Amino acid sequence: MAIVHLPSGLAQFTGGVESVAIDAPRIADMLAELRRRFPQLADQLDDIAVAVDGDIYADPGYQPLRADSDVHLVPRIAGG
Amino acid sequence: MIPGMLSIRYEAPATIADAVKLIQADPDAKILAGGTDLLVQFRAGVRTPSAFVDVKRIPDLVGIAIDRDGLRLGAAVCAAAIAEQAEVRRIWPGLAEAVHLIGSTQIQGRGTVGGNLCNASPAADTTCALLVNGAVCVIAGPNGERTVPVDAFVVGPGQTVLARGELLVAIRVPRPAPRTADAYLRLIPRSEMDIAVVGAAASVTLDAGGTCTAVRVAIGAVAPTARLVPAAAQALVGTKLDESALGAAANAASAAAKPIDDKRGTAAYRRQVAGVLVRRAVKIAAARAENR
Amino acid sequence: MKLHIETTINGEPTEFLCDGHETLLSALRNGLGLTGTKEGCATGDCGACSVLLDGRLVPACLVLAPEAQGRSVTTIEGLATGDALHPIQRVFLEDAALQCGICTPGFIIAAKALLDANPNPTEEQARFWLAGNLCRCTGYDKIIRAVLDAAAVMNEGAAV
Amino acid sequence: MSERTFDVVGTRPVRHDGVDKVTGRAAYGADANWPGMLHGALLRSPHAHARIVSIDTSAAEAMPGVKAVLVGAELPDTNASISLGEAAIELRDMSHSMLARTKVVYHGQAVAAVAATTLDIAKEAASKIVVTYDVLRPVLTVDEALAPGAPILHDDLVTKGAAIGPKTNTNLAARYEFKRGDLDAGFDAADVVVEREFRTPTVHQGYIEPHACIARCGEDGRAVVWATTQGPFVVRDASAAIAGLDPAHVKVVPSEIGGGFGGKIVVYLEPIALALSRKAHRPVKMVMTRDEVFRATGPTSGTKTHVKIGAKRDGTIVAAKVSLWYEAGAFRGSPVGAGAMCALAPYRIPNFFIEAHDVVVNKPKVAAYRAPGSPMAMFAVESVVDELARELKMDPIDLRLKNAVDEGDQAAYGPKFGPIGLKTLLRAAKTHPHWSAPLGPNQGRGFALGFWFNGGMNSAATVTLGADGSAAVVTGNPDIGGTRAAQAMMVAEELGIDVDRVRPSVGDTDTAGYTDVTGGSRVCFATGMAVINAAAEVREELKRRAAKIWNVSPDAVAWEKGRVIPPTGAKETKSGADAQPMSVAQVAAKMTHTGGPIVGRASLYAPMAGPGFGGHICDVEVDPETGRSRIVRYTALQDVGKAVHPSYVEGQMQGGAAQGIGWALNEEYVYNRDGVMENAGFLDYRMPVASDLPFIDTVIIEVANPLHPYGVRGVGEVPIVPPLGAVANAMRSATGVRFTQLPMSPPRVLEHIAAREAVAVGA
Repeated sequence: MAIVHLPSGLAQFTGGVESVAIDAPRIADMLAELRRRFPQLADQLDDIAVAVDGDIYADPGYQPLRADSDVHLVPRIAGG
Repeated sequence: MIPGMLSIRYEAPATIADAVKLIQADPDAKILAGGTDLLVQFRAGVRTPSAFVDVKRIPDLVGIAIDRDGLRLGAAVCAAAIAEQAEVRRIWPGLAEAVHLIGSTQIQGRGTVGGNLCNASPAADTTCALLVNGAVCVIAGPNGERTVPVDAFVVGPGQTVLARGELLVAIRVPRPAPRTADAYLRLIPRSEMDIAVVGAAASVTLDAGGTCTAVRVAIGAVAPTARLVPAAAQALVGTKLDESALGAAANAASAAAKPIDDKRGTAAYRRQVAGVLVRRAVKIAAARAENR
Repeated sequence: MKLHIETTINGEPTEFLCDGHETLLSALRNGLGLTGTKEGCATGDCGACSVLLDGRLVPACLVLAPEAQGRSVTTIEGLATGDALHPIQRVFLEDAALQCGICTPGFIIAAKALLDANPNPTEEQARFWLAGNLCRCTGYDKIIRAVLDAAAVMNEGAAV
Repeated sequence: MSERTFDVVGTRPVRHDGVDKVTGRAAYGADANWPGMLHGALLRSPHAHARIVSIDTSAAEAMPGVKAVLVGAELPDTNASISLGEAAIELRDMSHSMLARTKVVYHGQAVAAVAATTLDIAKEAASKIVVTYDVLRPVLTVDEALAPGAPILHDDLVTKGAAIGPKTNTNLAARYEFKRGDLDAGFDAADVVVEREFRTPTVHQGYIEPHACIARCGEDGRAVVWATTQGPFVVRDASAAIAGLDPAHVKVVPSEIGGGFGGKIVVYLEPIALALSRKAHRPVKMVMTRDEVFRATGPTSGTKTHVKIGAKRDGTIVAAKVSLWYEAGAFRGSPVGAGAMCALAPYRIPNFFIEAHDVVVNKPKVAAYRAPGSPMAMFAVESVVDELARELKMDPIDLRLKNAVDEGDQAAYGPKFGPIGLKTLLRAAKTHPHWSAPLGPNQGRGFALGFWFNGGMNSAATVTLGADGSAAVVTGNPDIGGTRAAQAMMVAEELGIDVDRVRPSVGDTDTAGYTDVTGGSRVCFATGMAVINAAAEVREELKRRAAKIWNVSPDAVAWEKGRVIPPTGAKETKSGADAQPMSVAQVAAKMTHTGGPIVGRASLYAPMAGPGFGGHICDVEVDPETGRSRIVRYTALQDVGKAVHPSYVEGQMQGGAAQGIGWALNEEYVYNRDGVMENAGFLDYRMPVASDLPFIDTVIIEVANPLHPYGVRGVGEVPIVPPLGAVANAMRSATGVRFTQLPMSPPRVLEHIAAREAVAVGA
């Protein structure tokens, strides 16, 4: 299962949970599962970027996750 | 012409008399020399004249002449044209430095000493150098010509003694006495392009033994107008310009400074640096005088 | 009331109509379609509108259009001759002395004025002469190198 | 891939758009004029914070020559947001910032627009519009904005993220946290702790070309927009939404662009020009003055940062606490999140806590500016690391080497690093002659690091072969600094043809595939990959065409340096002689008889490009009597992955360094108490001029990025990050003063030198 790490600031929306193991084939499935498990977190996920095994996706979508993927939710970044 | 549409006349008189007629008839007409201040103020909506009176077609205003008495600068001669004169650089190096510091190369191609004086900015680079050289303004008007020393010409920020119908036609700079030389320094944050935060000029006369027999010191951008600092001069006359004398002159300059806080610098900073620059300018002028 | 101005631009006798308060920059860009001269600030602080007026470097934004009456104006459009770029233009390309290019015409005109007045400028002389031309892309490094290289190229040409 | 040898990549050809730019022929935003064109002008707010009571436009409408007047109430209100690829644009905020509705929240915010037959008439008319304001007190700093009882900019603002305390009736737009390990235990274990608070001013991108556009909207709602922009597709989508048009009916044609640095990603004029054109049924041209650019377009955040770092005697950093407060300007969305992620990126730190605050103030909404958010955070961290080195009596580069991250380390912002050039860079800096060169009197030397992520995202490219074997490549990225040349080089590299026979061009939003903005240092990386893939597709098609000519299987055809090679035994159809290798031109000449035009297309979404690190060495000389400082020597080192056109890579490094030096020494927005900017012009904003700088030496380090076929990383943004710290650290060594507030302008420097001497005398 992919390990999903949340920014510590979002722990208040997950009852203190800072990382969760999620079995999801794609980023979108993983986010959907997060929304399901932590409804309060939903709004915070609208403008977030997702790092999968080191590659940061500013527009997370249907990119595949590996069973052992290391996933980090991070703020979006605007480049100049 | 479309109603409501902005329209400003452009006049290019060929003689001083015609220019005087124009500005006497219409007080809202503005003399256009280099335009580096006037056109910027116009664009910013600070001034909307009824007419631009371009005086650069008047031969008297665009001439540079050096004779036995000294230098005659037409009021509309651009800075670059002055700086190109080797004789000016040799005889009045400080004045040449000040002229050369007016803005960028491009601005040098437009900006004039006359305009610099008439715009009457406290920070005008040339004013300090003209003050220490005892320069005199030649003014033409309805009642003919009159002359006013530079230190009486500027009466306040943006204000001069020019009356309705009068214009500045030339600046006369007397030849320096033997073993006399000038210098001008200014402080700007960058190396170019800025308005002086502090300016300082000095003209120093030495005797054969290196004692200072006469000196003029002026500071700019630290008071409503650039001004001479007699107290600084007194601290230097009769000395060999040793450190204590220079220190006293610097303190006198700082004391004479009545600066304000603004976007370009704090009052405290200006007061302190005025002294520093006066000390340095006097040293440079003295070294030049020593070689004359 | 429009003024009728007769002048010479890039060697060509030229006529145009303008308002009394119109700038030479506006007349060149809008009236005559010579848009190589750029407007970056309209206050004489960026050099993008540099032109030569009777051979003297000036900011076209601080020259009134009617002042051009009977005078001669050189703009960036007037530098290349026939098929040949001016050496300064050529060296700017070879030295990659431009990035976005908006300041480039002003720099090239200002550099021409420099090399006309001083064929062998030092780095310091070049930097101070060009201090009125702002560039935000290059850090000036390749521009200054190009101006010094152009001086060398032009002196060679002159020597031959 | 790092072993790959190149024929074209790494050379320095003359850029394809060069001649147009040195002859003045290239058309920038303000250089176009359309038949029947009107001129637009804006009326801007004289107040930084006020309610709009009423707007009376009758006098303006009555003026001869006025064809249209527009106020905010006429624009639709949308709550949509469009993805910028990188950060979402809140269209409602953008629309209100562009043309105020019921409230003005910064000085210079537009409140009404006019289109007239001449610019003079438009300006005159705008000045005749009467607006009644109910003036409110402005807040201009994060401290003022977060103070109890501070005036609130937006009644409907709700704090996002990890807020502490109330989330409404506040100017705190967002708060983020990152932590790892046990902070207190970390600091307990530290032998040396350094703690400082820093401030940086609001600064502007300072591009020389003001914003400009022409918009034409027909009676049927179909529109064309000509604009100087980093993102034509952003202009299309944002303009259509804000002006209330169907994006399907809007085409955006990008002009040449005169600098942007992030500031031309945001849309300011185009929707207004569109709305005016729709009313007047004529094209409307709008060009900003420099004054408007400073007052009403995106600067970057003024900031307050607090940094505390602890280390062992041997230099091992064991704990760090970083608190960031960034001004967003008048609407939410400062780059504080990125600042938080960059702050500690170069270092391996077991215990840290980072908190980031996004705060609205009565200043123009910030826009992206080159590595948005990173320079301010890293200025603070790199200053503290420099102090740490002094406390530990360690060489500052050695201290950084000891703690530098490497491949496989987990970044402070989360993911693990792939191959990165940080340690290579630090070693190169340590051995660079500059680092050990002697210093003169009143001179000091400083070093600092910079980090940026580098963007990826959406890119598309088309490569079309001509019957003469030349190629045209089209992408949707406006060329802000030589990217067309780089793209042509990539096509030449892939097809083995002369780079002079490749024609690179920037398409409009109808002719180019959807492409994200020219920004985030992504063009050479992401769009470059699309170009390489499209050219590779052409190459494969050439092999298929040759196979037809030789009547062999495509798999049997080989490719070698721009030539198709026949398999042994293949014969010429006509002569029956052994088939000979054919050049691209020879195959292209037969396209009509082998299946028609040869076109390669590629599109992709790339994840972020792989981190970029830079390190700068700076020497300053300070006049102790006036506080004036001068940069006397400067060296910029950077891991760029692979330099496609080294001249333009060096140019990015030098230009970024110069912008950072300006930020460090003189640039700042000077506001009065009423929130009015007092230095809105190049004369007093004081960007570096040619005589302020020395030649800027560059050291290009190439640690290949595995995410790109050539190993390219982003280049453009990293180099603006190190200078703030490098200059401050050099000033520290020259004066003995640790400057914690930018800019280090002469008055501030002299004041601190005097204060330090006073202490010294007292001691």
